[in-house]
Amino acid sequence: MLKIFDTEIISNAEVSANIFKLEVAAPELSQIAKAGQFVQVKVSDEFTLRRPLGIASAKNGMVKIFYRVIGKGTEILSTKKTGEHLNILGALGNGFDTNISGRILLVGGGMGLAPLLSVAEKIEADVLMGGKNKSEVDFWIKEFRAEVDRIYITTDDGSFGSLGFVTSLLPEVLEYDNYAAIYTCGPEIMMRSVYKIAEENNLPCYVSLERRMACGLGACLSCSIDTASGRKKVCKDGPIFEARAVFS
Amino acid sequence: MLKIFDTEIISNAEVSANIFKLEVAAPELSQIAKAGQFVQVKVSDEFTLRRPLGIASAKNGMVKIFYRVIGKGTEILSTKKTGEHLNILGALGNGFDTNISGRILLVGGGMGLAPLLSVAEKIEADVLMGGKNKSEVDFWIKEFRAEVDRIYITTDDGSFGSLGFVTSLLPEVLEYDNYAAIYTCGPEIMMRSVYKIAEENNLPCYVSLERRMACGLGACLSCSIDTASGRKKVCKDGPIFEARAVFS
Amino acid sequence: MSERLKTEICGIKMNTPILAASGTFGFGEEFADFVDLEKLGGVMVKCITLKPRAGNKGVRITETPAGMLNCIGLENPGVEKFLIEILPRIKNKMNVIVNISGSSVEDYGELAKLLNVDGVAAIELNISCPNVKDGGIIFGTNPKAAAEVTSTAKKFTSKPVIVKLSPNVTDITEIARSVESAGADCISLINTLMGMEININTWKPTLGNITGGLSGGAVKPVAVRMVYQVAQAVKVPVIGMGGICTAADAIEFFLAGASAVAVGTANFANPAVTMEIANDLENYLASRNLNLREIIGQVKI
Amino acid sequence: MSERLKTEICGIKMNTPILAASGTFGFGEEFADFVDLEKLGGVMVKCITLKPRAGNKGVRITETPAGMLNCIGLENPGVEKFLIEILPRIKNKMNVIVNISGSSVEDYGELAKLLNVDGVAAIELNISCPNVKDGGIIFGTNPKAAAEVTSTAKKFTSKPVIVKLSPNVTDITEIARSVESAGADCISLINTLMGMEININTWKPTLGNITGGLSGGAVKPVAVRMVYQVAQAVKVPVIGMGGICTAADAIEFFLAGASAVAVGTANFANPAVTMEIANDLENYLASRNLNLREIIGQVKI
Ligand SMILES: Cc1cc2nc3c(=O)[nH]c(=O)nc-3n(C[C@H](O)[C@H](O)[C@H](O)COP(=O)(O)OP(=O)(O)OC[C@H]3O[C@@H](n4cnc5c(N)ncnc54)[C@H](O)[C@@H]3O)c2cc1C
Ligand SMILES: Cc1cc2nc3c(=O)[nH]c(=O)nc-3n(C[C@H](O)[C@H](O)[C@H](O)COP(=O)(O)OP(=O)(O)OC[C@H]3O[C@@H](n4cnc5c(N)ncnc54)[C@H](O)[C@@H]3O)c2cc1C
Ligand SMILES: Cc1cc2nc3c(=O)[nH]c(=O)nc-3n(C[C@H](O)[C@H](O)[C@H](O)COP(=O)(O)O)c2cc1C
Ligand SMILES: Cc1cc2nc3c(=O)[nH]c(=O)nc-3n(C[C@H](O)[C@H](O)[C@H](O)COP(=O)(O)O)c2cc1C
Ligand code: FES
Ligand code: FES
Repeated sequence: MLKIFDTEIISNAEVSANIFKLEVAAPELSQIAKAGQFVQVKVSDEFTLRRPLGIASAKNGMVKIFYRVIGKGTEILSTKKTGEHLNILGALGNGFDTNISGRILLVGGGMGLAPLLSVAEKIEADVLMGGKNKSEVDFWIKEFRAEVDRIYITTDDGSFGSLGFVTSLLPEVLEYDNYAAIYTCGPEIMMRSVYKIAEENNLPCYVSLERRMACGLGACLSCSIDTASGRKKVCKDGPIFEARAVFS
Repeated sequence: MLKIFDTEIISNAEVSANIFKLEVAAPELSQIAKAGQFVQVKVSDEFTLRRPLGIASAKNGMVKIFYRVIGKGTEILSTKKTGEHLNILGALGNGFDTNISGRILLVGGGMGLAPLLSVAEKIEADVLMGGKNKSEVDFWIKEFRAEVDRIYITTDDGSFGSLGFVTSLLPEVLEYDNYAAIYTCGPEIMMRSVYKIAEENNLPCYVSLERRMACGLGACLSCSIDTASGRKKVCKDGPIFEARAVFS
Repeated sequence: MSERLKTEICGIKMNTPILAASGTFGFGEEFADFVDLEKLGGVMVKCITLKPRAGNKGVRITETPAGMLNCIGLENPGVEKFLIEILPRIKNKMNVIVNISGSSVEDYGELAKLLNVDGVAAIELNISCPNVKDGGIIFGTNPKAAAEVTSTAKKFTSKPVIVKLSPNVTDITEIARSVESAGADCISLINTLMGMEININTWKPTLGNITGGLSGGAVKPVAVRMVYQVAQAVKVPVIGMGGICTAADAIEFFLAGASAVAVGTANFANPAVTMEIANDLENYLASRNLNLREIIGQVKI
Repeated sequence: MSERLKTEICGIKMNTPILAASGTFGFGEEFADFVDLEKLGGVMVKCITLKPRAGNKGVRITETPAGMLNCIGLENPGVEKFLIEILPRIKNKMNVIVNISGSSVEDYGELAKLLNVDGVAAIELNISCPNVKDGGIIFGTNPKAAAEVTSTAKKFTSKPVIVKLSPNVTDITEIARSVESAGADCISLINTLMGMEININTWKPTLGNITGGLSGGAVKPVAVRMVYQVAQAVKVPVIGMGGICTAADAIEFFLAGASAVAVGTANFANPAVTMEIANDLENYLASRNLNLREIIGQVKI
């Protein structure tokens, strides 16, 4: 059952340059949301379209979202204050499989860490995270610390963790444990490389895709993609897909 | 010299049903504004056009405006809070003649009282005011009390002052004093009647007109009217006109 | 369901005169959590073609001032799958109006024939899709071709035939009159205005198809004008659309001469918007003690 | 004044490629408190006709989603008063581009002749005003008539002739090619899209003239598309306009193929907007170490 929720903003603060953490009180949504699902946020009446944002955490009646200010919509969102209300449509999409047995390795780059956090909240997992620099991973570390056992870190500039990309460190990380699967989200080029390494290691790999979206309900076909099993809608059939179905 | 002012809202409160009093800190504007001039308010980025509103008072670094919520623009304006900023273009239009010698009778109906208040602030005047009911004149009485000697009141429903329209009371009021002129603002039908009575009494009569405006600068011709001396722009050549030039 | 809003267009009984516009509402089911589908006058389902189509590559939508551009490009499962898998699932839940498109006059005839089945309330000829070369726009901008498509479709179906017009023309009344003479039972308009956006960082068009169709509030004044012009020019009923977001918008279209309206882009911001429009329209009429037909075409000139 | 923004169109030297669109900027003087008029590429002054005109009666503007409708209707003091009273006052302050309109081909010829005087930088043929029956729109929607008006005007003037196209046509490139062959030195577009609004309380059209011209951000995607199409179709320079509010908007038009742009409706929200656009455009170019001509028509398809 999809719904439009009128939520109250509990906090909306910058956690790194142009990256905001938004917390809203949304008791029902926080109960029904599955890891890896997303919402469509109505930023203001000024806009024709909602903005799709991943659910990074859903517990205790609260929903957390992390977003980067990249355009007009996210900019206006960033000016919203505690106590204001936010109209949210959700929870959308299929979500990650959280009934899998065994430990999962989460591999995320940048804002791609948001949906992975909601997985860590639900099941046993470690995380391998990549970011541009220390400041772009610091707040993620704080968020993941309570939810995972191990955190592996890379930064593009080497200012924290290993210098380089997650894909440089991934093969090594895979040696430390017998992971049941890899869940990944981030730039598509990163996810493709992660998928390749997963294949080499015979590991199931699931990816969270992003496409421009209008309806978020599977109706408008803004977000259609080709998959091994035909045309799919990222908003409804995804955003989580088996990497093999979409990258090969 | 016209300017765009970035003003701070000092207060913005409902003074009667759907009527708001807005005060902004605007030192320079408050100095240059002439009685009867108006401003173009940028209500929000959502709108293509500014909204024209009369200057009701300009002193001590403050500019006061009274507005009725009638559409989307004034509605959003009414949600603005103390401390927020408001982008204002002004001061526009010609304004009333305040160098006239003798006492002026101000005749205003409803929101038409706003520009007349700014006249009362500058020169010797009495006011004859009309409104729908007591609540729609009460706040005007408070505003005018310090600025005029006598206040005559009519209400459409007789809930305060005399029952009826300003034009019913006007002939009587004109007998009480030797007014040098009548300045009037309000519904056009009211102003026409006021003009007729002024003519009968051989009194100069000036009216403040309203037309839909885009530029407010005399450039777009949204607000052109016919006058005895040819086409005029209400925003630039007006909004104050000799009644004879526009009503006969 | 209120009596006040009930209406009938070309024999299709509608509980309200509020429809969902093709391409914005999927096959209706997608909105079931937000909309009482029976309360809609009908769902104009996503455009159906003879063969399945994958649509355009690349970015398919972008937001513009008070509107959006799309270049979905008629992605659809094809008429066969529609008839076998989809129609049986939805036909008892709503008035199904099937929007169809072809690359030749014959295509329209064949589609009309295949869709002349139980559960289809009407067919809507999309001769106005600006997003594919063979999407009918060549028919929609030429009165003769538009008439030919219309009469061919009429020949192969007993269903009401609605012809959907493109606003990208010099004289909309010329096309409207032409399809009316050719037998159109109803005219719907407007489809999208052709537009374009360029990304000033990449210097590439935002949309994969270079241009796309403009819809949403931005186009409303153009749509109202065209509905007004067409309603003056023809006798068949008109279904108006283009930028309708509120009951007030819908009422403009009724006054301009539309017998029913369709809501497209506004469904994206608020998936329940059609229900709100129906309720607010009912209140507008009730407070004036009017029936729907008493406002249709009543603009005072 | 920055070298980077300097340009020349049809021999008119411009300090920046940012012009003010006809009808939105009066005779320039009205904006003198906000704009350095010499920094504009030119001011396309309010449309001038042979005889003075009072324009349309009733309400002349209304705001629409991200835009506005106007039906000013070519109010102007007439060419004589323009030449005697206005031109001498403004001619040394800016590039004066005179927008003209007539009800016959001869009118355009006569106006062109009368305006072939010192102080006029160019004339712009308004064959696209949707707000008066004799406002040229009949010429603007017919390639032959458009060509005739153009060649007639050319015959009577030594000034560059800019032809301003109407977007209310099926194929904008057809008209563009036609006026180019007839000798147009430059093409400007778009004029307004014809639209309408109905007041749902009074049931009357909001505008005194029933319909009006849509402008502002709402029309930008249509304008960019048409500028792109026309720039592909002709060799003469194109002046792009329609919904430009920011330098980013202007850059879209340059990439689409415009050699200069004009700003209209946006002047109402911010009378200093042309200066801000010029400055932001300069920064955009400077940060990429580019000159204006290096972005014109450079959209990557
Ligand atoms: C399923 C999903 C989950 C997402 N989760 C997150 C998240 O958790 N955190 C986060 O920071 N971002 C997330 N994004 C991306 C986010 O939706 C865009 O950054 C945002 O919509 C940009 O809006 P804007 O108005 O600021 O940008 P503008 O560029 O001004 O937006 C213009 C239009 O483009 C669309 N758009 C632009 N970029 C994207 C994009 N990358 N993906 C989808 N639509 C786009 C917008 O929806 C809008 O309609 C997600 C996207 C999807 C599809
Ligand atoms: C010189 C001048 C001074 C004014 N002073 C005052 C004042 O002091 N107090 C006050 O309450 N009102 C005043 N008005 C009227 C005020 O401008 C309108 O009520 C207001 O613009 C309505 O905006 P809206 O968005 O709420 O209404 P909407 O109806 O949503 O506005 C739609 C459009 O119509 C225009 N419009 C609608 N009604 C009017 C109108 N009556 N006059 C001009 N434009 C209109 C608006 O500018 C807008 O573009 C004045 C108008 C003018 C021309
Ligand atoms: C994403 C999208 C897809 C569309 N697909 C179709 C289509 O398949 N067939 C069709 O006739 N119209 C299609 N349209 C046009 C709409 O049905 C409608 O005519 C137009 O969008 C104007 O209405 P609106 O402003 O309410 O959206 C589509 C519009 C959008 C926004
Ligand atoms: C109030 C108004 C008056 C206009 N008058 C004229 C005119 O006299 N002649 C003309 O060629 N175009 C006229 N236009 C059209 C503009 O010059 C311009 O082509 C159009 O508005 C699109 O640009 P914009 O969206 O930046 O306003 C007018 C536009 C407006 C809004
Ligand atoms: S966003 Fe509409 S189908 Fe996916
Ligand atoms: S509002 Fe533009 S001329 Fe008066």
